[in-house]
Parts: sequence; C-alpha cells; structure tokens
Amino acid sequence: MTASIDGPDLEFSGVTKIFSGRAVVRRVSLTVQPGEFIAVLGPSGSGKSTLLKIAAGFEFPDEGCILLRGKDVTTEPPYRRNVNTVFQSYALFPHMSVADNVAYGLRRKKVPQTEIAHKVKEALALVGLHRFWDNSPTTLSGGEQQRVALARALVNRPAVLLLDEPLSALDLKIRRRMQIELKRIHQEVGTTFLFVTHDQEEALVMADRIVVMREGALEQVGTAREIYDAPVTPFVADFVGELNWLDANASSGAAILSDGAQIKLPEASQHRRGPVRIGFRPEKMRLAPIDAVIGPQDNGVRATITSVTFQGPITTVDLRLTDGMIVRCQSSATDTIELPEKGGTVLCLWQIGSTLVFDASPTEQT
Amino acid sequence: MTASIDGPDLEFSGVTKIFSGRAVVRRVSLTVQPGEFIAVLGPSGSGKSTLLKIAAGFEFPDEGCILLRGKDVTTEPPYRRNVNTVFQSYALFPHMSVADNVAYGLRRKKVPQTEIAHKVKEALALVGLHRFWDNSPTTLSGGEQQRVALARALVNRPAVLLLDEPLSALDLKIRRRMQIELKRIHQEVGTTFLFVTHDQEEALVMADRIVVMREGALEQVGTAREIYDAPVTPFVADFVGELNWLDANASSGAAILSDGAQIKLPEASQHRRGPVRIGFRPEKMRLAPIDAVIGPQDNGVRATITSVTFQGPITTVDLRLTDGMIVRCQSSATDTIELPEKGGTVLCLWQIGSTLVFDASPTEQT
Amino acid sequence: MQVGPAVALFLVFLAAPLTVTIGMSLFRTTIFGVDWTLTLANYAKFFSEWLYTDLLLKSLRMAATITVVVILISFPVAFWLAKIVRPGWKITLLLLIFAPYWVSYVIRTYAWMPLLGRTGVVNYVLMSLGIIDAPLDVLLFNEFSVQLVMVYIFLPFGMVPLYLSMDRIDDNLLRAAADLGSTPASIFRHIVLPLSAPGLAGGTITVFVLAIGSYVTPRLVGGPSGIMFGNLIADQFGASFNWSWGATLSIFLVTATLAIVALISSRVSLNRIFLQP
Amino acid sequence: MQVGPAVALFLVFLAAPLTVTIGMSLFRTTIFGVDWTLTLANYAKFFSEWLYTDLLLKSLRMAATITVVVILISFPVAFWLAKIVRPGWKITLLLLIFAPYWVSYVIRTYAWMPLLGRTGVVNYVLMSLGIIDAPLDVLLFNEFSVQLVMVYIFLPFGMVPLYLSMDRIDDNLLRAAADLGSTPASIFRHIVLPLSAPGLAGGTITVFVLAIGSYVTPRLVGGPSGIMFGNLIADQFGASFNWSWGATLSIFLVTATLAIVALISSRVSLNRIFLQP
Repeated sequence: MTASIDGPDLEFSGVTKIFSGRAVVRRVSLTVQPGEFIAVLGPSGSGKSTLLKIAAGFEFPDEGCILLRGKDVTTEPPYRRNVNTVFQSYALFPHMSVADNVAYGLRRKKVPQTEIAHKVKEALALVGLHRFWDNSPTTLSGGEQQRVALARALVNRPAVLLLDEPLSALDLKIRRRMQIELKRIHQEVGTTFLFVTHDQEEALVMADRIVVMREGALEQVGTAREIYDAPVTPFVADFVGELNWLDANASSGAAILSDGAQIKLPEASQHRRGPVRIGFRPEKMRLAPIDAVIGPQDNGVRATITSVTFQGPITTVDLRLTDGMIVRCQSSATDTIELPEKGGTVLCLWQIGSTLVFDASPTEQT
Repeated sequence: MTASIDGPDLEFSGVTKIFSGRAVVRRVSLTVQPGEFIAVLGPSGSGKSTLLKIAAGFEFPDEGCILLRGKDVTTEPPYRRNVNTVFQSYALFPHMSVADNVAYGLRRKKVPQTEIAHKVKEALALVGLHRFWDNSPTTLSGGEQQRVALARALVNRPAVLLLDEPLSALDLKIRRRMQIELKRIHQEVGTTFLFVTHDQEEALVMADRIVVMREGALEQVGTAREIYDAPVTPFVADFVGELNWLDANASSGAAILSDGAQIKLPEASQHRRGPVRIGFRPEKMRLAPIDAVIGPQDNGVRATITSVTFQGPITTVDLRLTDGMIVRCQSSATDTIELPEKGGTVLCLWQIGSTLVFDASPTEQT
Repeated sequence: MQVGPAVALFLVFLAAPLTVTIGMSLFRTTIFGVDWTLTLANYAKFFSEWLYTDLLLKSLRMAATITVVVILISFPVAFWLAKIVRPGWKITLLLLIFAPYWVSYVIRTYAWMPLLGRTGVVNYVLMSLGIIDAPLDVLLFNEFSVQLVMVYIFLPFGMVPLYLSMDRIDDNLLRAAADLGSTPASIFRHIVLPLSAPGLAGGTITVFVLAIGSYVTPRLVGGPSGIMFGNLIADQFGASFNWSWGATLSIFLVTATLAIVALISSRVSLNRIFLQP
Repeated sequence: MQVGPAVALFLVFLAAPLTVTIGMSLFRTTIFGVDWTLTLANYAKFFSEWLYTDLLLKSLRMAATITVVVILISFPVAFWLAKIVRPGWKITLLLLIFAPYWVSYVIRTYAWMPLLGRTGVVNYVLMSLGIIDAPLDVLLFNEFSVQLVMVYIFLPFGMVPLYLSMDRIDDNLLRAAADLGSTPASIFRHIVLPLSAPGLAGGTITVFVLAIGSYVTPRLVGGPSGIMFGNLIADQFGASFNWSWGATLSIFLVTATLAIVALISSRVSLNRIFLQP
C-alpha cells in the first residue's frame, strides 16, 4: 500500500565501493520492483552487507548511483533517505521503552503526538508485541527485540526496508518462526524488502527473488527454484544447497566417468565436449537394487555404501563409486522404510533433467 | 582399546542434585557400557549439563552415587577421576601453545618427557592438527580449538570422555563437519563418550543411544530410531523432530476427529478409549488427489493447502483440516516434481504404523 | 566461606576509619592533651562561626567549577577517542593522557609555578608580545591558579569514564538513529548524551571528590585566597595538633561530599556508574 | 580528522610538562633569581654528593617494600573477590574497598596518628594488656609508619587490577585444569598465576609509581628518618624556591621510575596490562 505505482522502488546502477584498494562491491546493477522481497545471498566477504549500507547511506559508493523511487540519493545522508534498516544486532535504544523506540522516527519527523500513539500501537500489533509497550528492550528475548526493530522501521513507511542479516543472531527454532513471521508481515504491509543473508535456506524460504553475490559482484539473480534447480555457476550450485560432483569427459550428448560409466546429459548441455563437472543434488537421488533397470529419463551409476546415518526426517547414505568418487544420497523417511546396509552395492539413480553440467575450469572450484 | 572388558564404564545410581531448593537432577540411574557413544539430549534447564558436571566431579550429588569402572567416585575431586571433559567454551589455556595444552594432563601425571612428546603428536594427528603444534590456541578457529580440546582430553586415555555441548558454539557448516569428525574419532579410539546436547539432530546423527532428559529426570533412553519412531511421551515426540498433532476421541480401534473423520490406530493402541492425541511426522505424510483411494495400511484425511514453501531439498506444505486443525507436510524433492497449489483440497496420507497415540492429558502438553 | 573475608574488608576499609574519625570528633583536644569526656562541643563550634561554613561552601563552589570545566573539555575529546580514532590508536592515546601520572602529584603542581609566576613563562611571553606592560599577579596564588592546575591534573579522571561509556555505545545505535531521521545534533542529544550518562556521572563524582578533598594544590599554588577546606583540616593535625577538631571538620567535609554524590547518583544508579559490564 | 586532536593531546599531556621540566633543569637558580645560561651543573651536582643517590635508593627500596606487601595482601583477597564471591556482591565489596577514598588523602594519612602515636590507641591497648610497660616510640615518625600507612592507602590499587585480571579467567579453565589432574596448588601455579600476570604487573606498577612519588605521607608520619625523595623535590619548590634543582631531581626520580616500569613491562606487555579487553 505504500508502493508507488510507476517504476522501481530501488535501483543500483553500476555501484562500486573500494575499501583500502580492494573493490568490495563491483559494478553492481540491480532493480527492485515495488513490493518485492529480495534476498541478497552470499558468503561473508561477498560485499552483500556493504551493498545494503550503501542503500542506507552509511557508506557512499566510489562509482555508480542509487535511485530511490526514481530520485538520485547517492550522496544523501541516511537521515534524508526514505529507507529504514533492521540490524543484525537489533540496535534498539536501550535507554528507551519499546514504544519510544518505535516512536523515534515519527518524533524526528514531528508527527503529532496522537497520531504517533496510534501508529506505534498499530506497528506493535503488526509484530504481535502490543503488550510490551512499556518494557525496556533489554528485557526482551532476541526474537522479540528483532520484532521491535522491525516495528520501529516499518512504522515510518519506508520506500524500502533494508534487513541486514536480521535473524542470524537468533536460535534455529526462533529463526524458523521469524522467517514465517517476516514473510507474513511482508505480505501484510506490502513494503519492498531488501534482505541480506548468508543462509541459503532463509533466502529460499522467504524471497521472491534471490541475488547471489560473490566477491563483490552479482553471480545470479532469480527465483528460489531458478537458483536451486538451475544454478549458472558451480559456486551458486554449491552455495545454495548440497551437491554431488563428478568429474567426467563429455562427448556426443553424454559424459564418461573415468571407469567408463556413462552419464546422459540434459538437452541444453548436449553440445558440450571435453572435461566437464557433473553435479546432482543428494535429495534428487534414489537408491535401487544393483540389477534394477535404468529408465530412459534416468541416469544411474553403481556405488558401494560406506555409511548410513539416520537423522530422523531424512536418512543420509554415503557411497563410493567404482572409480573412487564419493557421493551422498539423502532420502526422506517416506521412501526408505528399509534402511540400506553399509557395505552393500546399489544403483544410484537420478533424473537426466536434474543433472547439472559445468565447465571443468579449476578456477570455478570452491 | 582403553575400555575394560568387564562391567560398565560409568554408572549413575539414583543421582539427585538440588540447587536452592529445586531438584535439577532427579533420581537419575543410567549405565554406560564400554565404548558406547551416549547423547544426553534435553532443552536448557533439563539438568543434562549438571548430570555431566556430577560425572566430572565439578558438582557433587545430594543423593545417589557414581561408579567409574565399578569404583565409587561420588566424593572424589575432579583431579582424582579418570574422566576428561570437553567444554562448550573449549577452555583451552590461552597462555600455552597447542602442544602444551595437550601435554597438560600428561605433565601432571609426571609422564616422561619423550613419551609426552610422542603421545601429544599422536593426539594432534588424530584430530588433524599436527601442524598447529606451536600455535597459540587463540589464533585458531572455533572448530580447530574444539579439536585441540578433544586431543587434550583424549591424550589422557580417560575411562569416559565427557562432552558438554562441544559443538554448539560453532557455525552450522562447521558443526556438521565436526559431527562426522567426532564420530570418526570415537570409532578410532574406542573410548566411551558421554555427549550432552540440546540439538536433536546432533544426537540422532552421532549417538549409539540417546538419553532424553526433562526437568531433571530421564524421559526415554533408546537408539535414534526408537526415540524418533517410537517416542514414549508427547514431550519426546515433540522435542525430537517436528510433529503434527490432532485431538481425537478413541473407540474400538479408531480415533474420531471432531468432524467425524476416522484415524485408524496402530495395533498397540487399539485398546484405547476416550480423548487421545494423535501424532504423525510431517515427512511421513504424502499428498494425494482428493479422490484417491486410501489403502488398508494408510490413514487419510482431507485438507486444504494454506501455503507451499519451496526450501530446496524439501518443500513444506501447510494444510488446514476441515475441522480447523493445522498440519504440515514436508516432502523431499524426488517425490514432488509438480508442486501442489495453494488453496487446493487434497488427501493427506500416512501409514497407520507411523501414527503415534498419546493420552490427551493436558499436563503432558508442551 | 564468603562472610569472613567480607567482614574483614568491611572492618578494615569502612568501619575502622569511620569509627576512629567519629570517635575522635566526640572528644576535645586541649593544650594539656585529650580530654576524655564525650562532648558535642566540636560540632557546636562548627556552627558557631561563619568562617567554617563559608570556607566549606567556597570549597564546594571551587570543586564544582573544576568539575564542570573538566567535563566540558572531556566530552568532545572522549567522543573523538571512542568513535573516531581507529581502535589500534586508542590505547596509545589513553596511555598518553595518563603520561603525567608517572610524575609525582607534587611535581605536577609545582611545574605550574615557573609558568604562572611573576617572572614566569606566561608573563614573559605576554610582555614580549607587548600585550601587557607589567607582569600579571592574578595568574598565581589565588583561586584561579588553584582551579587551573586542578583542571589539568584531574582531566584524565573526567575523560576516561566518559570514554569508557561512549566506547560501549554500539555504532549501530548511531546508524539506527540517523536511519530513523536524526541529524547529527539530534543523535547527540537523544542517543549519545543519555547513553554516556554513567560515564558522565562517574567522571563528575570522581573529579568532584578529588577536588573537594584537595590539600596539596591549594597549598602550593593557592596563596591565602586559594586555600580550601582540606587545608583547614590538615592544619588541625599538623600545626595545631588539634586532632579532635580536625576529625570533626573531616566529618563535615565527608558529609557534604556524600550529599553531592547522592544527588548525582539519584539520577544515575551507582551500579551503572561503576559497573559498566 | 585524527591528527589534530592527537597532536593536541600529545602537546598538553606529554610534550609540554616534559619540555618545561627538562628546560628548567638546564638553568641554575641563584639567590638573585634564575641564571639564564644553559648548564649541566645541576646534573653534576646530583652525582657529586652521595646524599642524593642514597635518598633515591632508599626511596626505591621503601616503594619496593610497600609494593610487595600490597601485592601479597591483594592476591588472596582479589582471588576471593573474583572467584568465590557471588556476582551480586562483587560490586558492593569493590565499592567498599574504595570507601576510604571518599575521604581526602591527607585525612586518611593523619587518621593513623592517633592510632600509632605515643598516647595513641595501639600503645594504650598494649599497655592495658600488660604487654609493654612504656609506650612504644617505633610506631610513628619513621620508615615503618610511612610504609604501614602507604600499604593501607595503596591497597586498593594493587587489589583492583589483580581482581580484574582474575575475574576474566574463565571458570572453565580452572575446571579444565582440575579435570586434567591438577590439584588446587597446581591450578594456582599453572593457570591462575600466569593468567593474572597483567593485573599483577598493572598493580605492581601503579602502587610502585604512587609510592615512589609520595610526598604527603612521609611528611606527615615519616619524621626525619621516614623522609623520601619526593620531599626533597618539594622542598626545592617550596621552602628553597630552587626550581631548577627541583626539576633536575624530578628528572632523576622519573627516570628511575620509568626504568623500573620498563623492567616490569619487559616481562608483561603494556597492552596486556592496561587494555585487558
């Protein structure tokens, strides 16, 4: 409801930031549409937090510019930008009550007192904390503090809400609950969210679009399914989810392992020749008896089970191919009533369509 | 190889510990066999760490006794017990090198210098840190520090190695790697491990037997599969993995939901009558078209899909039953090529054998 | 296990000095020695003459002036140290601030005399520059010189608590305030000032207590007009050998000091001042 | 942005006092005033008479004695405060240790006179108990009384750095040492002692610097035999008005002090002593 109807809410255009001679953000261009939930995903040092600080105005780019609803804000100080930030460390003012924290931004804008009271109440209700009105933020749990920080930012109706790893200081259980909470709030208020995280699961669960960053540059931009099912580089494939890697040699629509086994390549990679890296995800693999027939849609290789680990909802099976390479299969509880046994030889099956093929270039390995 | 051949390595016998009027450990009796890897699992405040401290000699029980390889050590100070502890905070001596840390216990026992050097080298090789011999522990990463702590404890060949949430200060990725590492080391040295954790996944992955504690008392003792597939209380079921709960009324082998739908009960629960709580795990549930036939081994209820979340390896589907109760289905990537759509009505299926039945007693709810 | 040493600490550091001082104040010292009869005569004497209360009030005023000046100088320096200086330099600069403390207090005080005296450096420079014709006498041996020297000597005690308070303000709080629309001035008023209150109170109390109890500085650079209450007390023990009267005067000084401290700490809890965890 | 204030701090707190003191030591004060010709005569004078070096060595010895006694008393008290007292009580007890500091230094020193004097409390008690027949004179106005009073006054400065060092020793380190077979004595030797080295060095340096620079205590309770180097310096500024000679003596005192501090800090780095982060 706060989004304008024409043009993007936020645009990075060729943004570069250099710290002591090193480019921590490199020529990043990105357009965020009104109401989108964008996750910027990357390992530490990938420049994702710096990108967010540039959007907030805590850092200024050495090259490029930032447009906020079409207006160039590249050199504006933070207090003159219509964006708000939620920090990893919550950054609640410890000397103010929860309500005063939430009212802080409105007071700076000289909003009338009665209107402030109304809006603060509304914002605290949105995050489910209306009963903590008078509390000191220091008495709240981490999850509650982060919800106050969220209310404090959203009450100002920013053009874009910037979230800097807001959940990474929380316990796993609370983090999962907050993911759902954040998504609900996003849907309820309709504000554009730019969310920075190093946690791929978080990005997959919450974001409309995911931006994968690596060494300061954008590596891939796409929906969760695009990023997970069709990563454009081995880095993305490895960083988002687990992956089994096989080294092979491609020729006429198939890749040959060192022991002669054949991996059929998906249509888009049929043209490849020479050394390639084959990837497939552990959970897309099935184990079958050694004498099972490999279907026309499937790839299959023989392997020996080296360990079986029961993990509750899933069971992890580690296997060794006949040429020595190690792969892992993760199957959910429904399809393995009978656990396979260590030492046994089985057939590993996966669909040709979920086979990833990359250049074997050593520089792309991570 | 250090385990004695006759009798258990460690025995708790009716151990009770009271802190300011509150029993934090209540009449715990537990026998640990030589070479076992036992995980003590419980939420914070369940008394699991106190139990470990009692075994180490940092706390003394108010009632009961501790036997170490058959010898009563209840009142012995820590330095006269043949157990060693790995702490959550690593507790490496910051003013000593890695090698001096590992040699500390041997020096106290006046082991000859050449033998110490040999054993320390061996212990550091075991944890893969021989090249850090001269480093200060403060220069190492968390995972490396914990491996030094492990070497420092194991080099003394304790009867039992006590591990107090050793991995919980580590990142998720390093934690997973350390779980595998720990299991390998356990298999290599054959020492008895008593591992305290609040992380159910960790317990499931590593332990031979899991001890679930609640409010100071043992709730269930068993293998990972026993604990996960046949929890004896709703607390255990809830704490170890996720669970869908349905309130129902049992009569003649089935439980009736408020909207009249029937849940067939497994054989062992056929005798139940009156209010019961039905549990089943999200990953044991399958979704089928609304007109599918429910097999004789299956339970099935109709539900409407309220949300579908793609999470990479798994997809989570939240559903609402016709009587308003909420359930969740988690399916792995292999069996849902086509994602179900929000708002659709489907049949939720799960096997009668994986249906858990508990008393509806309100005190058992968590 | 805990009670024994705690009681010992209490006796050695609080009860004993207090008992001795109060005890002494209840007797009278005559030229023939101590008169061992309990009396409140000393207390009556204090209120019978304006001289004593006047000197006490004057000393309180001087200590207050010194404290205010120290804090006003300390605030910007502490902020600069805590929030602008790179971490690697902080310790060096902190050590620098305390550098004069390697030198005895007395020397530090005396060092001002060749600067401020009639034939001192300041007068020499001012006369060389033709700003004044005759050397100024107001620079030394009066209230001004006492306050100037004490401000210099006590500056670190104001600066360090403020620095410690500001150093623990999370930088993200300042960012969050800017993010929510605060200008730099508003950030100072709404965030920095309230959050450095413990350091402000700690520095204020420390400097005030040190200043009000001073004896050496007023004596060395104070002259007759720069004398403070501490000198009056010391004279009773030294020259006059009138211990009981000295003890009585001490009690008045301590009471006045504690009253001021109580006033300050009623606004910021002592725990927050001294235990910034 | 950083250089300006840093230079100002340097000038005000280090360069200026140093320049003034060294400058003064290079002239001579005669009865006709300052002789403005550069000379090293003051330095020559120091070495020409044993009197000065003797007094300096005696003062160093007294300061060392005081420091050792303070540290010996502080160690067990600090350990008890850091490791045995419950957290809620720590702050109360720390404040208690500093309680006497609400009272002026001079009063704290004088308070010992009615205790130790010929007609003082100690002599009165000893005579009442029949342990001695005549009052003891050795209690006051000598080296013993100076050292006793200074140990009392400087105790907190030894205790607090040790406490801070020990307080930051993770309890699990003590547990781990016990777990690995260390008896309590071995834990103290191998863990507690080395890990409290920064506090030990900090306390030692602080107490030593305070003691060697003392002037008030030796003057008040020292008598002729308890006089220290600080008094000699003060006399040059006060009674004798021989500033340049006083400055020269100060330089010798500061040099000796820094030499001792350098010796201590060569074993424990200054960063670890003053920045226990």
